[in-house]
Amino acid sequence: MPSFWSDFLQPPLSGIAFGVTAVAAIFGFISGSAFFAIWAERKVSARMQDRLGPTRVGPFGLLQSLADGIKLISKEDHAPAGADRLLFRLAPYLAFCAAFCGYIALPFGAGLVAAELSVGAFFMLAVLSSEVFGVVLAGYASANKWSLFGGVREAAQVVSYEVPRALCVVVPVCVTGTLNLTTIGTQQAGWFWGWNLFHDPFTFLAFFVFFVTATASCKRAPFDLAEAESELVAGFLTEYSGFRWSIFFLAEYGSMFAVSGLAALLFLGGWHTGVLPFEPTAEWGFWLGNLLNLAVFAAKCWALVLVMMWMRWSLPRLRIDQVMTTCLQYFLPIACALLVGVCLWQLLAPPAVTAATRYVLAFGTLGALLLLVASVLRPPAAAGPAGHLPGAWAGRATPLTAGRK
Amino acid sequence: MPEWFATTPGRLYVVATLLPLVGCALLLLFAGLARNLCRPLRASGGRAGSLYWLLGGDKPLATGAYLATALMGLAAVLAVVGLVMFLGDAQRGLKPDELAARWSERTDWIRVGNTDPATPAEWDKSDSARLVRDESTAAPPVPRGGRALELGYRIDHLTALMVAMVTVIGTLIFVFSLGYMRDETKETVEDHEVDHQTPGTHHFARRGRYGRFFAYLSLFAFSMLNLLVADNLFQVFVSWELVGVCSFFLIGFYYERPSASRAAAKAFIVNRVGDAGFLVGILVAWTSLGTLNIDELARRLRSPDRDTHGSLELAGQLVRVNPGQPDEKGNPTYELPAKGETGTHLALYPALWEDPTHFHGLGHARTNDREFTAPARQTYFDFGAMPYWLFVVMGIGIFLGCVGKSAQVPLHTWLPDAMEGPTPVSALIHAATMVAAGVYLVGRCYPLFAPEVLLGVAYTGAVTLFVAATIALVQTDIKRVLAYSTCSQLGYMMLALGVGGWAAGLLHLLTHAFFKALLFLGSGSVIHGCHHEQDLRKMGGLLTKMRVTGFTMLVGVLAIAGAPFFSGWYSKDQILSSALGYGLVHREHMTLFVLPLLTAAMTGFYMFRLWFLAFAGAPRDHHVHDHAHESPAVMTVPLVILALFSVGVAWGWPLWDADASALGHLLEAGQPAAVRVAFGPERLTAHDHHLVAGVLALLAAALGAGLAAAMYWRPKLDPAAVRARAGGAYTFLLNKWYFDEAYDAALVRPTVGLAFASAAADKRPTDGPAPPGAAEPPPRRYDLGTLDGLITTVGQLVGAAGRELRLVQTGRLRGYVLVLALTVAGLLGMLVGLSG
Amino acid sequence: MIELGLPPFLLLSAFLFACGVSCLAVKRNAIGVLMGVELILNAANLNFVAFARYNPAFRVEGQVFALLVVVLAAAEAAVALAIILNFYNNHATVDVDRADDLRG
Amino acid sequence: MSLAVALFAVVALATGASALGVVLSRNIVRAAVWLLFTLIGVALNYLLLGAEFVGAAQLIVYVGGTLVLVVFGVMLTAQGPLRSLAARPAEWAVGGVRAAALFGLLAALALGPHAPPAVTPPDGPLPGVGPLGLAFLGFPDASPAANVTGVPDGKVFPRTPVAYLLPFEVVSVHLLVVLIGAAYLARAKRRAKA
Repeated sequence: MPSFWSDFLQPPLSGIAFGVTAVAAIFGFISGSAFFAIWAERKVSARMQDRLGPTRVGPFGLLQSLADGIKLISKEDHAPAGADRLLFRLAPYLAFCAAFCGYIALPFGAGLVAAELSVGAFFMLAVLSSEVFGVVLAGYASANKWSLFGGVREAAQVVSYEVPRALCVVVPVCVTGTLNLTTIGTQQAGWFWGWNLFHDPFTFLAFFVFFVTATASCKRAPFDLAEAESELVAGFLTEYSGFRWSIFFLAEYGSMFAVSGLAALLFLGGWHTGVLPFEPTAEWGFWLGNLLNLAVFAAKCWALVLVMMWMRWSLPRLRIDQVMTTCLQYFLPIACALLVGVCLWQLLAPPAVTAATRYVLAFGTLGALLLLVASVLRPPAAAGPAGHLPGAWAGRATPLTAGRK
Repeated sequence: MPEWFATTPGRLYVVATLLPLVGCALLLLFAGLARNLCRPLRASGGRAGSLYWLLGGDKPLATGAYLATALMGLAAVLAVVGLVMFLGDAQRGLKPDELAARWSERTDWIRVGNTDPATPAEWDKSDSARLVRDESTAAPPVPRGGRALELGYRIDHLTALMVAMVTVIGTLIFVFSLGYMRDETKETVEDHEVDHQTPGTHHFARRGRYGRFFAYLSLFAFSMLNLLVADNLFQVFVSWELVGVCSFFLIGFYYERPSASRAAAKAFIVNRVGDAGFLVGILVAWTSLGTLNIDELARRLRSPDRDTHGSLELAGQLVRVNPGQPDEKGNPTYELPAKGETGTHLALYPALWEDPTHFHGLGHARTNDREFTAPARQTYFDFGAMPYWLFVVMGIGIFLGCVGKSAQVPLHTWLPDAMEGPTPVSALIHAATMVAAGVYLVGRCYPLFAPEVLLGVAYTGAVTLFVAATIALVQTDIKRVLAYSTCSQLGYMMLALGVGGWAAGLLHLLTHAFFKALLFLGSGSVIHGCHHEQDLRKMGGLLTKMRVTGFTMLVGVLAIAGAPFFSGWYSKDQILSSALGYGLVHREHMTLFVLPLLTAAMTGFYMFRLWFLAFAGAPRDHHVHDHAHESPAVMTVPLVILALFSVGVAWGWPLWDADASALGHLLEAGQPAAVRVAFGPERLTAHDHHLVAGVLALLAAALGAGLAAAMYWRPKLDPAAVRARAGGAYTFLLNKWYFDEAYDAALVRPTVGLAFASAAADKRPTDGPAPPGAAEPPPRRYDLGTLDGLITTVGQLVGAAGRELRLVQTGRLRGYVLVLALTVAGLLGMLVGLSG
Repeated sequence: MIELGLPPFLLLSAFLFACGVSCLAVKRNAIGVLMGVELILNAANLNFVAFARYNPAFRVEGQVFALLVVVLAAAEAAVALAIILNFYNNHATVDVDRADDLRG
Repeated sequence: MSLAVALFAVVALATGASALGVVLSRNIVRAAVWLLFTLIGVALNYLLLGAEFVGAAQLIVYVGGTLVLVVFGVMLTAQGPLRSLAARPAEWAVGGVRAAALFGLLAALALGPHAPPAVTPPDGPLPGVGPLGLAFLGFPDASPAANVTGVPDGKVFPRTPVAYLLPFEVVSVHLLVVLIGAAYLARAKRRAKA
């Protein structure tokens, strides 16, 4: 892409133009994703709770986010009386900046990256972890006990979860031998059993650990202790409303997509479909190939984000001590073990074993997925005789008074 | 692995050396450490508890002892294999460099100084040249700079034979101990000796110490082997001290007995006296010669062997010079002594130097194709000289160590007391290891001894052999007789070494090892059979009950007395002929022949006295005699094997020529050049008068043996009457020439007295009573004026300084930062100022 | 990358250093002092990296040093905060001027 | 003025200003925020210098770790009146003068005749994580840029390989010990109080 601009402009200006383009594209991606993700979240939660969710604004309520946005922007922007006004205003932008900067090193396709850093994965971890600052400052500046609690909890949680998350990133890095995200993505071109996920049992497990810890560092449920509304009103968000509140949300969704993208890159073959045994840009040219790449990559991000939503509406929130225990007593040793394991695997495993493991893992996962899809698609009537279970799963409405005679 | 050994078979010896250490470590680890760690499991019962029982439970571990014995046996096998291979190599006529490449290695421990190999090493200018061999190719040595403490081994004839001897005898002693120490496998052992010695103790009992015994024994064997294979004095010293500490452990094995612990401490302390001298010798060598490697020390002190082509009469000699005035540059200059003079300094030579232009010997030298003129001056200029008195001090120091270890007069007093240890330990100490170490070291460091020192060695040996033999005449404890005989025989060896009979002395070391081990193990068997009765006066007539022990001991007695065709005959004959040769050349030292001749008679007497008292005649104590029984096979088989060795180990052809001993020839092949050069005339005379010495010795021994027979076997002479006639002399000998009493009076009493006097001075009454209300009386004026006052003043000064200085510590962080910043600013300002 | 030369970075580092020292001097809050220390360490680190950039002999060494300093700074901060918390628990303040129990 | 110089100017100005903010702000939390900006600015400087790995490490360790710790400390110890422990004006004066003097000296050193020799750096970024890791293991920097000995006075620096593994391990163990010690220190007193 820089070369694209240099066709038109002289060196300093082309660089500036590239920067502007990249910023615009990333911003567009974040806000667009957040726009639809908010809608999707409401829809998903509604369906899981046997509701319909937004339906009124636009087809399927698709424009609901737009309406929310307009409402939020038009709200009065106010800060509490005892607040540290400067920090109170600064906090949401800090959080958003961190989420935003994570995208700088995130390639959406082969060469489709704002800045190709040799330490891309490391950089993303570093930048995303500084999102916590916005939250802590928000909690502090709100001059509100609940906010402060939320902020401090968030800080403790994120600082702790950063460690297993980083260790899980190192696991595929051990396999690929580079921190350059573009290289990592390109390495996984080809069939899906070449993805890092299926490289060996350790990367396979590392993916799940990474995903959970990443969810936790995005303060998503069931790890959303920072805004636990049943305990802390709304945590660090208590005093926020209107535009600044929406910025926080933008940051949250931004980081969700960022970690999903990172997971997709590190484990799930990046922008590769897994069924085309070549690099699309090499075969179809930069633009067409990258269009496909972008679509595939976005789809993978979306899939992971949807799983996050699924988790959020399925699982109850943990207590803060449980959150910390999960991290420090379980994830941290597991991640260490995975790291050691993958090193030993790289050093010691004979080629036949690695190949066999790879195929077994890949096709096993594929089979499991197919089974899952099949079981979802099976007509619900087959699940059991109707009328025995209350609610939607029974297939038809049962009057709650039926048992009362 | 085979290549690893094939290129350098000397590594066999490393393995053989380490095997006993492995045995010791295994014993410590499993019998001690692992079991102690598992001990808490014992109470728990169940599966975990069985781990403890698996390791042997509460019983002393016997398996480890078998393991240690097996490892020792393996070491013996390796040593014999190594010996055969080495002799094969030596027979093939390899050049010294090739032989060294295959049979010695070195590696750095610490290296200091300029270690750049590119710089040629001129060691007297703070660097030392040294040899490193390339590991893989066995290439010729490359000099390296710097001074180094090294680890290394070096196998020559002497070492190979000694290692084989030590491991073989060691193995036999291990096997013997398996039977002798059987009591120690019990969970509780009652030690009646403790009850005897400590009033108020009844039925003292302790855990058996089987494993501990074998751990010590293995460590002992390792130390001794390491001492033998070491190629430098540092390693020798380390093993030396290890041997010392092992002897301490083993002599004090029954440490609950006060006598045993006292004997152990005595052995240790007396040896320290000698070791202090040894350390002085080592330090002198290190500071003035720049290396501790024995070969290199020899090369630096003596003109190199290689030069024999140029000037035969100078090779291997000490070359003494007179340092002259400094030249115009301030360097010391040297001049050769005039003909017939000796000079005051010893010229030092470069370590092995392949460049022939660097060194060409002294004065004029002629080879086949060229003539060299007086380059020796240059040699001194380059490599310096060492004051001759320092060289003598070094020799005396090293020999002092040997005096202590080999129990020579006046440091011999520990050896008889060392009999407090279990008998196999006595055998080990007396035959194979500890006392052999001293003689071995004298043989090994032979080129480091000045002629004056060698004369001292000879006289020390002569005095020792005589004194010890006289004491042995009257002892009644079976082990003490043997102990003094050991002393005496060691004196023979020292004497031989001192008078230039290098091969003779070391041959006697080897043969003596076998028959003395035999005698000690035999006495152990006797003691074992007689329920720990050691008094000869209570024995008698044991031959009927203990036939194997009796006859094998007879072989030992014959061998030590010097009966023809027994091994002892060959070596003693050679020693006496060496002494005679020396005495004939230097008439003023004829004593050196007379004393051993007298002692040969005494040897015959006291050894046969021992045997007759124990085995012949009628039983004197029926209580003992009734209990006596032959020992089990595990004890008698080693006796038989040792007896075979004692007879035939020194045989050669023709059998009746004592000079023809095969073992002796092997040793002579490994003889240092210094012997040949320094004792040329003496050796020749000895050879000529060989027969005279042999006949005289034989007659003397026969006389002694006959006297013993007359007194104790066929009683023609009443021992009591003889005793009464001797009177004062008998008491004198019974009290061992009052050596212990003399030491007591000269050293122990004054020290203790001084201590008491000091204590008394310190505990003088106070100046006055405590003032009312105060807990303590006021300090004495005397104290305040002397040491107490000085110390108090120092303390008060420091306190006062602290009181003043503590004001600086304000606790104000910013104050500190201020000072810090000012300092930094000052430093930066200096930089700016300097640069600007 | 950019061809600025060494002096601008050295100047920036000197400025950070001066700020750090003045922070040490004027802050009474122990945590403020800690921040001053962090500033000083960063100034040093900036120098290291700048030298790594502008002197080929230190391309690796400068970065290695910087990394070690970063890690040690983290350790130092952890310990310092623990001490500060302890101090706070005992004295109910973080005023360094009150931390003079050991004054002479 | 090239883009790079402009970038440096912006970043350096922001860094310097934030550092000044750390010194001048009375509120300790604000000081922490300024420190955050300073640290990020320094990290950006590293990126500008081509040391990407060090920059990222600075971000993750300082910004993600140390600073959060600092803020933690602030929150755990801050109380209303103590939030701004003001120094006396005299102290401000002394500190300011001292800092100015130090800055002057350092600047004089950096720019003066004793300044380090100016060397034209080779192109391309500094050795990244791979060469750094190899350097830790004692392999020298193998890139062609490392062979440039462009010191003007002709002095060639010895390129002996030095392994940094030991320091690295020492630092790792140090860090571990320190963290355990810090945890112990921080919790021991609470127990004693309770």
